[in-house]
Amino acid sequence: MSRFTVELLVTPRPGLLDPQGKAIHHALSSLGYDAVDEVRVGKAIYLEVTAATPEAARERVEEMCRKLLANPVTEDFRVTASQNGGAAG
Amino acid sequence: MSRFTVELLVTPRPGLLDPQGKAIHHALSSLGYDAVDEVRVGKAIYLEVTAATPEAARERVEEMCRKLLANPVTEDFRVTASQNGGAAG
Amino acid sequence: MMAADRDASGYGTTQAGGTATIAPPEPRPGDPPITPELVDDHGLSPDEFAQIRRILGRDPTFTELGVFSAMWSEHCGYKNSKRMLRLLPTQAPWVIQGPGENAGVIDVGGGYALAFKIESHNHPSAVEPYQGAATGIGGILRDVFTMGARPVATLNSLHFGDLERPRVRYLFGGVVKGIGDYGNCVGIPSTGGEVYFDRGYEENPIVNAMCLGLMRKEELIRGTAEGVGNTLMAVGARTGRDGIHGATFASEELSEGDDEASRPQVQVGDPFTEKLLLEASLELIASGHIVGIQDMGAAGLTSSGAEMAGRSGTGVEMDVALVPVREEGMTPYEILLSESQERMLVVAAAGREDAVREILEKWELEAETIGHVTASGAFRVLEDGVVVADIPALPLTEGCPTYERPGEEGDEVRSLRTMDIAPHEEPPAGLRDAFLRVVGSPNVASKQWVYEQYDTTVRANSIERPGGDAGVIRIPGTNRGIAASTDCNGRHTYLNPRVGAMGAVAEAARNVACTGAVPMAITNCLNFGSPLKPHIMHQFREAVLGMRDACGYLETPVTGGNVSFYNETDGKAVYPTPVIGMIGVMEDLDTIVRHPFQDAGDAILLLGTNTGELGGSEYLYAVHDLVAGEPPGVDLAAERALQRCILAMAARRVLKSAHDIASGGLAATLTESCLGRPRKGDGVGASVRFEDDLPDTALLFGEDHGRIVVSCAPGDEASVRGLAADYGVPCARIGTVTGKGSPLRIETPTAALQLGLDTLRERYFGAIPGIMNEAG
Amino acid sequence: MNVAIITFPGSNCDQDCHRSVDVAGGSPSYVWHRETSLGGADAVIVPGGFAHGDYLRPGAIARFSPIMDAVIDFARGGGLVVGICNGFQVLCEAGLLPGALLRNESLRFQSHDCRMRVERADTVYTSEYREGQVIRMPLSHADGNYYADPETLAELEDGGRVVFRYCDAGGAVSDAANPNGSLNNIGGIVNERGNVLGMMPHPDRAFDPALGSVDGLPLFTSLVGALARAEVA
Ligand SMILES: Nc1ncnc2c1ncn2[C@@H]1O[C@H](COP(=O)(O)OP(=O)(O)O)[C@@H](O)[C@H]1O
Ligand SMILES: [Mg+2]
Repeated sequence: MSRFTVELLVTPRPGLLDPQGKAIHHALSSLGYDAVDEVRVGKAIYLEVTAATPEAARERVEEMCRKLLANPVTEDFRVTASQNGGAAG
Repeated sequence: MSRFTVELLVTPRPGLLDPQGKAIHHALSSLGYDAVDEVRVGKAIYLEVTAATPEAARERVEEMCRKLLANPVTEDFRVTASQNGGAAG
Repeated sequence: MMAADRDASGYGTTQAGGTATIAPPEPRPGDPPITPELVDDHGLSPDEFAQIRRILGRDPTFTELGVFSAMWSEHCGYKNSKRMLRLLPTQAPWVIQGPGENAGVIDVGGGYALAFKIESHNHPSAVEPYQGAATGIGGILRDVFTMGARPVATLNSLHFGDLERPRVRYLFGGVVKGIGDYGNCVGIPSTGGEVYFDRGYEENPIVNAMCLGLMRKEELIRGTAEGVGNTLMAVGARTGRDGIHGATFASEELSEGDDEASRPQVQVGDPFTEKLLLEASLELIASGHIVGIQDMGAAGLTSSGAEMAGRSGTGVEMDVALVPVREEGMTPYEILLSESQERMLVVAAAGREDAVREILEKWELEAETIGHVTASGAFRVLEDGVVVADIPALPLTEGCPTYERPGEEGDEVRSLRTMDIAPHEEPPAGLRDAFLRVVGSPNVASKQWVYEQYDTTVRANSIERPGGDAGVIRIPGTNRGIAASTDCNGRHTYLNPRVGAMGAVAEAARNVACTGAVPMAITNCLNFGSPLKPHIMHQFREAVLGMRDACGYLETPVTGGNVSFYNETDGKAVYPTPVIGMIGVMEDLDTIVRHPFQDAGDAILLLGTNTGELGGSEYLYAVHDLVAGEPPGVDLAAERALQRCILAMAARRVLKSAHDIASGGLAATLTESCLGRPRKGDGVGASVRFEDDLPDTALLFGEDHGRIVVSCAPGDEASVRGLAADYGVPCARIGTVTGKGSPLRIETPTAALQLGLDTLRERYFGAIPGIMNEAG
Repeated sequence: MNVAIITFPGSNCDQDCHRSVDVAGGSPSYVWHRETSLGGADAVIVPGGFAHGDYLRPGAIARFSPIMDAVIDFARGGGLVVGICNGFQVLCEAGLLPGALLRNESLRFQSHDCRMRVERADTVYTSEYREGQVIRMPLSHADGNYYADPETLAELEDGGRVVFRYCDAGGAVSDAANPNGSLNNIGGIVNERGNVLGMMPHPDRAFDPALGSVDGLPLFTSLVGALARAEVA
């Protein structure tokens, strides 16, 4: 068994209003950053998981996602696992 | 000029208490997910940026980060750019 | 005579100032053909479709079918409720605006008018609790500020299934957070509400939000499109594909496995944009640049446009290509029916468009001219200049067919109602155990966990915050107050809808009166199952009749409300839940009365009579897991006398406390008066003794209406008794406040209980946090 | 004694601050966030609310409003600046006060009365309180969990710059009395020079007995008094 850092990215489903993204986009425009066309905001969740393989770790987290970590009604998610850290933090 | 999707991950600085991560960890444990040792929660921000090169797009977003998108007192960030999408959502 | 009966003869001809006759719209390329299946999918019956054809004199286009379907849905058209609702009393000298507008309005004195309204967001909250509840608050705020009133308070009435179930905790947690995050960001204090948990709401939570707004009387504005040639402007957020057919969705039963299909119907709230809209709208109204304004709520641009035209007898013409959209390739059908949040339709006076835009720019909001007011009497929609819908406005808004469906009491409820509950008067583990279970049941226990997630003090006018009988808000700059309460004990209305609804009105009025405010008017939210079922129709009719009687007798007319049908999952309906939102006015805030006991030595008196009615009580539910029996009866004459009496006592300032008796009976009321407020001191003990010849459980846990527990300084006891006698209200001294550190002692002819305040505190304040924290 | 109250589009305690200053005998006026000048104000209050919606981080976007340059200059010149609730968050983001306000430990929005001990009665903002006095007023926020790195925290403590600390009714500073997880139960701090104050609870909702507390009023009378003395001097 090894320890993996699993990165889970949860993003608002397309078509839904994303007020956070909208507000950030607006703020960036008024700061003069015109090159930005769109902003969407989601969550980045880092989990330290003990598992046999990275695939096993990833699968485990996908299961947690469906159960708890993402809201299927409003969010999509994507999971990647790597050994020995990899989290931004 | 092309359009790039820049992925920006903003995470709580190490050492900082992360109540959201703690709460998720607790919830996962009570669902029986014992293999999880630690959880940290940050933000995933996707920006559609028009720039000459991916590096230029990335640099631009790094500047936005230092200015607005991340709080240096409490957050670290990491930026990656890719052409033609790449956002989870 | 109904508008639809007038047919469409005036339509299409050129009228003064109107445009020339326009050829009927051609089917738009790509639109599906109008088939019986498509009509059925739109929730329209063959007869209704025939009527649409009569109104138009031809087949509708796909766009028009969508428009009719939304406007003639239950949600917008009130087709199964309108006839019953006409029975409700709606008038009083202080009513400025009765039902039919975005919100009702009453005169609250001192030159002020109060706009108020309650709305349901049950279906969206069942699918996505956080956003469903948040957007519910958003909608009700808009209904109030589009009347020209500044929102000053919100309340919420929530009914969920059993809190022991994880799904229920998820819904409850999400709904409370959604209400909080939205209202807090806009900066409107929450002053009260109610929360119930009962199996009757397992799959279908009831989420009703109420808003109160204040204005000077002359600031009232109505949602009309007046003045031919005036300009229609779309203001606020852009239109997306979210919530298309939300209105129809809210009118259909949820079924298992519907999740996937209902996904696109989730709308996301943006409270910051709402705050901007609020400020901008009030500024626009004050500026005189606009003649009408309306929220694009259910059925979006369709209902706002058609209703504004319908109310003023004009017509509107708009081009969907001019509407700012969030997504590409949206069809007229989608733009007309989108329920994207935080949008308004504004009618600007011709020539003032730039002035309007300037105000909106200050608030960083978009405003686009999308059309104008016509004299045609038609709701006419173009796409890039091509007509895609052309419908006479009045038949569209007023011509929705209405039905009076047969009703009959269900067998199941009849057997529960008539069940002999006497065998359950004996508590299995003793009286003390039953007492602690009742005050620790989530229904009776403190809702602190809920209301502490709501900003209750913003704007510094909250004179009485949640936690007492009714919240009280000061009218800024005056010494006048507005009290408000929402009430509906769904168990009572389930067992006997007529008596239960009367009880809801009586309790709401009593709650308000206990603070010293005069009950003035109500708004209501009628949450029921499918009206197509006779036993549901029976519940609906009976509830309306009970409300009619109580509102008439207590002189609290109905100024508006909302009907939410089809609260069912797989054929199982919620308890009939007619939520009452009561408004009261206090002329002098110094006369306010609160519920906690105060000083050792104060006399405790009971106003009203103990009758020991355990039917539908929390005791039966919490201790025997039973919903049965006749709910407590309502003696309207006695209720009215009691309320006048308590108001007189408040005005004379002879009371130290007053607290009404409802869920959990005397046990709950005495516990609450002893414990006082959370985080504020340690409460005081009391010693009470009853002489009633009733079984102990019936005495302590009976939920008989018409009772209030008051306390007063010993020197005022004679005045209190004297006033009670003047109003013919039974009044008995039942005990004494014993002060800090002492317990609650209760004696009956056959029992004696002593309950330490620490124990009571833990049960009462700890119940809901305990369940929510432990289970996560 | 003109006190400028900065109004962002999402401010919602601007009127409460206005009334508090008024009751305390000062002359309040509103300054819209898009202005670039404080119009000769003698002091500044940055009120509570959700300045620009605050979806990214409370105060992050507000810090770039045009008026903030004037506020920063004013503070750097020794002018009196108070940030309450969201105003505190804005001042931290703007670098006028150290540290940051994180999500409450409960992860919930919290709205209820809290008690604080007055740690310093010798600042311009607290001269009308007694040192050690226990005061009660509403708090109402989702992000009030004060954080600073260990060195900054030590500087604050060593410099006596913690002005208010969450406590119980008896004045004891304990975990149980800490509503949001703030380090060292910090409820309010001043900058090194003592002219900039930030606090999470709402003195602007506690200026009238009818509201349940008048414990916020001395903050405003202290401020107005300090301005009056400065005028005389
Ligand atoms: N959802 C809620 N939101 C705000 N306040 C609430 C809510 N639920 C209950 N409260 C408050 O808690 C107190 C007790 O409510 P409730 O149990 O319904 O009492 P009562 O039986 O006197 O109506 C009231 O002040 C009420 O306003
Ligand atoms: Mg109630």
